[in-house]
Amino acid sequence: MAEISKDVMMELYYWLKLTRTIEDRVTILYRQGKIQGGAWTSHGMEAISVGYSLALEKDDIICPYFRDMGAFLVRRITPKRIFSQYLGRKTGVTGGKDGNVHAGDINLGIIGFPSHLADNYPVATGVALAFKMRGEKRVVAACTGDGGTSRGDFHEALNFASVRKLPVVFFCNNNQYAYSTPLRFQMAIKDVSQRAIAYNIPSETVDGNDILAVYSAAKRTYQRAREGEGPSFIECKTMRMHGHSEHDAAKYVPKEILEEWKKKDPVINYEKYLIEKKVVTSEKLAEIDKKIKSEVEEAVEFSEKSPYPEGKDTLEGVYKI
Amino acid sequence: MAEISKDVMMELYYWLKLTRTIEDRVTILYRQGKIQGGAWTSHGMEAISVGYSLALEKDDIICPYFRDMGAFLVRRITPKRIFSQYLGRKTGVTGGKDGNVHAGDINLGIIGFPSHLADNYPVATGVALAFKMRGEKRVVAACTGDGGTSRGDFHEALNFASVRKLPVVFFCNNNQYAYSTPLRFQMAIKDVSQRAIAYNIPSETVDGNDILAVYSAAKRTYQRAREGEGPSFIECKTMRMHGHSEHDAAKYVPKEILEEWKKKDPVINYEKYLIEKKVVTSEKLAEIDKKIKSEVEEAVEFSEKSPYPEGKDTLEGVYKI
Amino acid sequence: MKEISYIEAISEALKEEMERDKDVFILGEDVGFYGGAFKVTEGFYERFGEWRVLDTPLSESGFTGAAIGSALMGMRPVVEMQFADFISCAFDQIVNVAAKNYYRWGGATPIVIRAPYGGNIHGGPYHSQCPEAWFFHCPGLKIVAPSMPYDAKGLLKAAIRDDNPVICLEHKYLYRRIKENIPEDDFIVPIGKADIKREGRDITIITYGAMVHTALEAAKLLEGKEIDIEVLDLRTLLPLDKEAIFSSVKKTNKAMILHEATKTGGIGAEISSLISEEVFDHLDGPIIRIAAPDTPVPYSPPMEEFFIPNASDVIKAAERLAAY
Amino acid sequence: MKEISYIEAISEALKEEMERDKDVFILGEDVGFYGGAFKVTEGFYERFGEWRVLDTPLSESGFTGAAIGSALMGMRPVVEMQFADFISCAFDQIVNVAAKNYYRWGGATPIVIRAPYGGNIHGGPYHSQCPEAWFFHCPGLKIVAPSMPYDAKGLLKAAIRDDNPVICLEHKYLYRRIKENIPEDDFIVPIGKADIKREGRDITIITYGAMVHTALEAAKLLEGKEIDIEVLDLRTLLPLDKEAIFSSVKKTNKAMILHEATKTGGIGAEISSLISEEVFDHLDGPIIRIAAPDTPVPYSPPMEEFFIPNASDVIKAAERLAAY
Ligand SMILES: Cc1ncc(C[n+]2csc(CCOP(=O)(O)OP(=O)(O)O)c2C)c(N)n1
Ligand SMILES: Cc1ncc(C[n+]2csc(CCOP(=O)(O)OP(=O)(O)O)c2C)c(N)n1
Ligand SMILES: [Mg+2]
Ligand SMILES: [Mg+2]
Repeated sequence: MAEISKDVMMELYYWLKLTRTIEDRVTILYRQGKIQGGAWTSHGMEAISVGYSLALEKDDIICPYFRDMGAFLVRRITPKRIFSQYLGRKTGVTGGKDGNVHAGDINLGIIGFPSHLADNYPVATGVALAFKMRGEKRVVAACTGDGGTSRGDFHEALNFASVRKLPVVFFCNNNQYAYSTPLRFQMAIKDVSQRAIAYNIPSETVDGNDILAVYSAAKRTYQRAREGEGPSFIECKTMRMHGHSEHDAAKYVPKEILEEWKKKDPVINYEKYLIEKKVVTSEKLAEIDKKIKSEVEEAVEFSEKSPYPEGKDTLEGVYKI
Repeated sequence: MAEISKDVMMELYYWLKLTRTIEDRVTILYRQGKIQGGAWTSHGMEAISVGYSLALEKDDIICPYFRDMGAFLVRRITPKRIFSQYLGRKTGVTGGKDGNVHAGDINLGIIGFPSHLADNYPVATGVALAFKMRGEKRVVAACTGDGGTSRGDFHEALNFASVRKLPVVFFCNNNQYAYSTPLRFQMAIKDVSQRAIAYNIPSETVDGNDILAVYSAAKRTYQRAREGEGPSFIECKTMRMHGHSEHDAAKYVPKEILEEWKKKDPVINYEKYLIEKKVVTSEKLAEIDKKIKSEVEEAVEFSEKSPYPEGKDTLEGVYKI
Repeated sequence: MKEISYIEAISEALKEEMERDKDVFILGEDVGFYGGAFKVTEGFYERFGEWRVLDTPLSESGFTGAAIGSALMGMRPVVEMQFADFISCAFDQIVNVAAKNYYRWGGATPIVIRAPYGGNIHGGPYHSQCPEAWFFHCPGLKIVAPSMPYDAKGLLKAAIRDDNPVICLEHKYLYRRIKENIPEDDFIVPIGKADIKREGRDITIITYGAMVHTALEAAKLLEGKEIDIEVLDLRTLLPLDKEAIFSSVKKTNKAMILHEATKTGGIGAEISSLISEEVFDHLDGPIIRIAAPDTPVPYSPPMEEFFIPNASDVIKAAERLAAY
Repeated sequence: MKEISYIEAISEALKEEMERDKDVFILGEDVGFYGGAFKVTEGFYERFGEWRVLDTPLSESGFTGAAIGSALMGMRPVVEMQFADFISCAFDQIVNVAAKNYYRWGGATPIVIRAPYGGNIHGGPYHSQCPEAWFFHCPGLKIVAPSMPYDAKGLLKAAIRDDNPVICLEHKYLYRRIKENIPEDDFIVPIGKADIKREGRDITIITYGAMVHTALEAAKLLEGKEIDIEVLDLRTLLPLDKEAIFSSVKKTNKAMILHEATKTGGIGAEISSLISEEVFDHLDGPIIRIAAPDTPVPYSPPMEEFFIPNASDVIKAAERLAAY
């Protein structure tokens, strides 16, 4: 990992911490009853989406899934737009049409996530197909959960990507549960990465809580894709530290597992790493954290003051005219 | 293959030859314009469906696909019902409601094939699930083409079967083309059996033109399934010797390939084998063939004389009352 | 009699049927140990074990297909879609396999698909849809959509005992909001029979699901304006109870149809057409449909409120129709 | 002007659009070297190469999703379903991804899905279906269904240039049976505009696809009985050309709707409802629908003949309606 510069390390830290801070605030807003419907977070898994998205170039594309807050931030969806989205405001990413991170912004290279898990995998192959047809050296990163890999669209996407050697890297956030369903009821293999063998797609399993590992694997496989060598599959092993959504107490997860994984917290451990490796001082980190905190509070305030859309806005934008 | 008795060998021969004879007759009927719509055959691939179905026990179940004429015959759908089916008669397997081998008969353990390729794979897992839940020692065999293995339902079925260790054996008739599409545009792997690794399902590739190989592999894997060891996947390599359907000249298949595979004809080679191994004399075979021929002609005659359903029969049987 | 919520009615129906018939089982995402996203099968795992309350991989097409296969073997599977929105992933297995098995080759396919549907819960475009019309145009299927605990229990039981594929649309807005006194004994509500939830002379409102409550609310308010509304709750959408529709319209001579699904191509269209085909001579005014606008279901509360038909929409339309 | 068949019109539209705009490309099963199951893209592979006429693995959901992704990147994909029946496998990608992208987050998704549909070719339950109503109840989609070569060519071109997902239903019974003289120059037929294929005073028949020809045949025969039929060809099913429907009905005061799809929940229901909602006062008789019975499409010729509406069905209904 010698090749990751200190600047990049610090940038990774910033987005990682911003993601954690924003989502912790989402949790609070949810508990305060300010978020209508449900709220989902990536608590404990933030390294994955931050890592895979920061490794991209500016004009690459992402097809995220609903635990990829980090990717939204890295690609410059502002905290204001994020909180406004959760609060159903006109100033949110989708202007109130959808909630949470069910959103996209084509100008920032983000394709909107459809709830239906793995639906974004075939979409990602099409993005890559466009790049390949036009001879562009761009790549696309797509992500889904361990659960999503059981869906047919996962299969159809990986197969097509491999047949046509498309510049796409598929990520899987393997947080060991699909809602309440443990891996043993989802698949009969030990590593999700084993699924890729069926398509002759090179795959690897990385520690999803190690942001440098995720970042490196992403960099490496994007490079492969850019050079015309086709798709890759990266399983990021991690653990979902909150319930499936913020209302879920997740009693089905054995306590010991959570305790064990708590020690592997991707944010805390990365902070320690940076200090140990003398990339940064703890004072400097505290400063960054403070800035993040105030940025987040400002965004919450902005969003709470933002107007709701009007009822009749419902009728706008069904068709592009 | 010492364990296959002469009786079984002769039975395999009978069904193999009956399949070939019936389908050759279907081809003629089609050319005579007597079959409305399309006609699909398994010419050159007959060993697969005859092999996998004769290896079953009587109360096992099959979920065939549309090139599995042999399976229909082995499970005792009579030639009369078959031809009547092709000719749209009331006496056909579906009474005129569907054509070709788009048919089933639950009393004979045959689940009707839906055109949508691989749709019968999840259905097969459900059959196996019922067996497992009820503690029955039955198994189910399902078949699809190489093309069908690219569909999502293939993936969802194999995954579920493996997670729940269901007594199902999946067969794939790999005849190297899906309609006009060669394997290289369908998948990036050399053997379809490689797909099964993604599910931790034991798989093997057998010579689909060698009926004894198919039969043995089927027997072995049914045994595994019956003993509670879960699903298997068997790829049967073969070649589609006719067009996709009888109207298709298949110009997209290089002649040399067809010539090479002609030498591997599963019927002719099996005849030779039986004679060489002294399982039977050529006189005896000629006798059998003659019997088959007259049985087939009788069935054709019966079917051509059979009445069509009436128009208003259309309205019957939408719901079970 | 005992008071019970809509969701309890559904749980009870399932539990009683599973106790009555060992071939009945449940499969879907998180239905097992967790008891389902809405907790319909809470406690079932402990009671019936992991093979009768089966957590599946995330694969709607696969587990619907599996349900079909088991049904062909004589089992009575009940599939839970976590949200009705995800039924789209199993569309092919439902319309092409389940719905056509019996017609094509006599393969009886007694599966039940439970699907929590509808909006008003701030679920946004992917957790609020009303998918009924997609399946309504598919011969071979049956569809029920109860509005009350009694109907929910009785229809689900009838669905499980039916020899055909039945989609049970459970309006999730009603789950914990609607209660009713229902009998303690075993009962079913026959599939295909509508129910008059309020008698009236002036206008018939034909509706189902959560909108039954909206219609009743409007009817109450319209009392003050001396418009006497009859509320016909379809309960079953496929097959429609044409007789009940026609006889109510013959009585009131005016018909309104109300549904939460979007208007174009909704089930209201079929009902309107049937009325104009069969009882045209009895009509004293146009047949009016009230439905959601033709958009996805928006998330933000003011938009969702705008989207879902409400009592005041019904009142306005009723006043217009009464003037005929 | 030159005479051209319905299928040639479609091929020409594709070829011309691919030549006009390098972002237009085709994907689907066997569309490449083979030229497609119906030979619509014959010769395209040689002309445009394997990356613009792309043979896909057998995976309707996957390649429809791929089309969506490429469209989001500015491409103009045209997906070929080998038969419309198989569109059910891509249902989720179409109704939940393609149809909702733009509304939800502004992702314009200009994909075209070509689907050879309809019966009368002895295809049986899985090669004859009319899937239009499934997609008709899905805001965000457009659907066209031409009856003539001119319309087929012009609508497909308009669909390719449209910024929204458009399903092009090509009636495969018409492919080689219907010819017409069409202009040599580039033209489009605007999406959303119906067309009067025959003017008449007494009854309006609203129809589309192959049934336009059935209506015209019946209209001819009804001349002898002095019933003067107007045939309105919808051409576009979503969005419906309401104005054209209403203005024709206002003129004839009698409406019949004819489609090959099964009756319950078919598009005819929506048209009937719209008429009774909007021009009720102009009606001199019930709105009559003629459609296939509510069954899968049977294979055997006498059954298929019974199933598909024909001119004599139309004549009988017209006589009944004329008597009002
Ligand atoms: C096709 C589909 N079915 C069901 C759901 C409902 N659902 C939402 S999240 C979830 C579990 C997802 O598990 P996984 O893919 O592992 O992602 P994770 O939540 O663990 O990050 C389910 C079942 C869905 N979104 N899509
Ligand atoms: C889901 C689906 N899409 C398309 C078709 C049309 N179709 C019928 S057979 C066929 C090719 C099948 O190839 P394969 O699975 O290899 O079987 P084979 O015909 O070679 O035996 C296609 C595309 C279909 N039946 N089902
Ligand atoms: Mg997970
Ligand atoms: Mg093949």
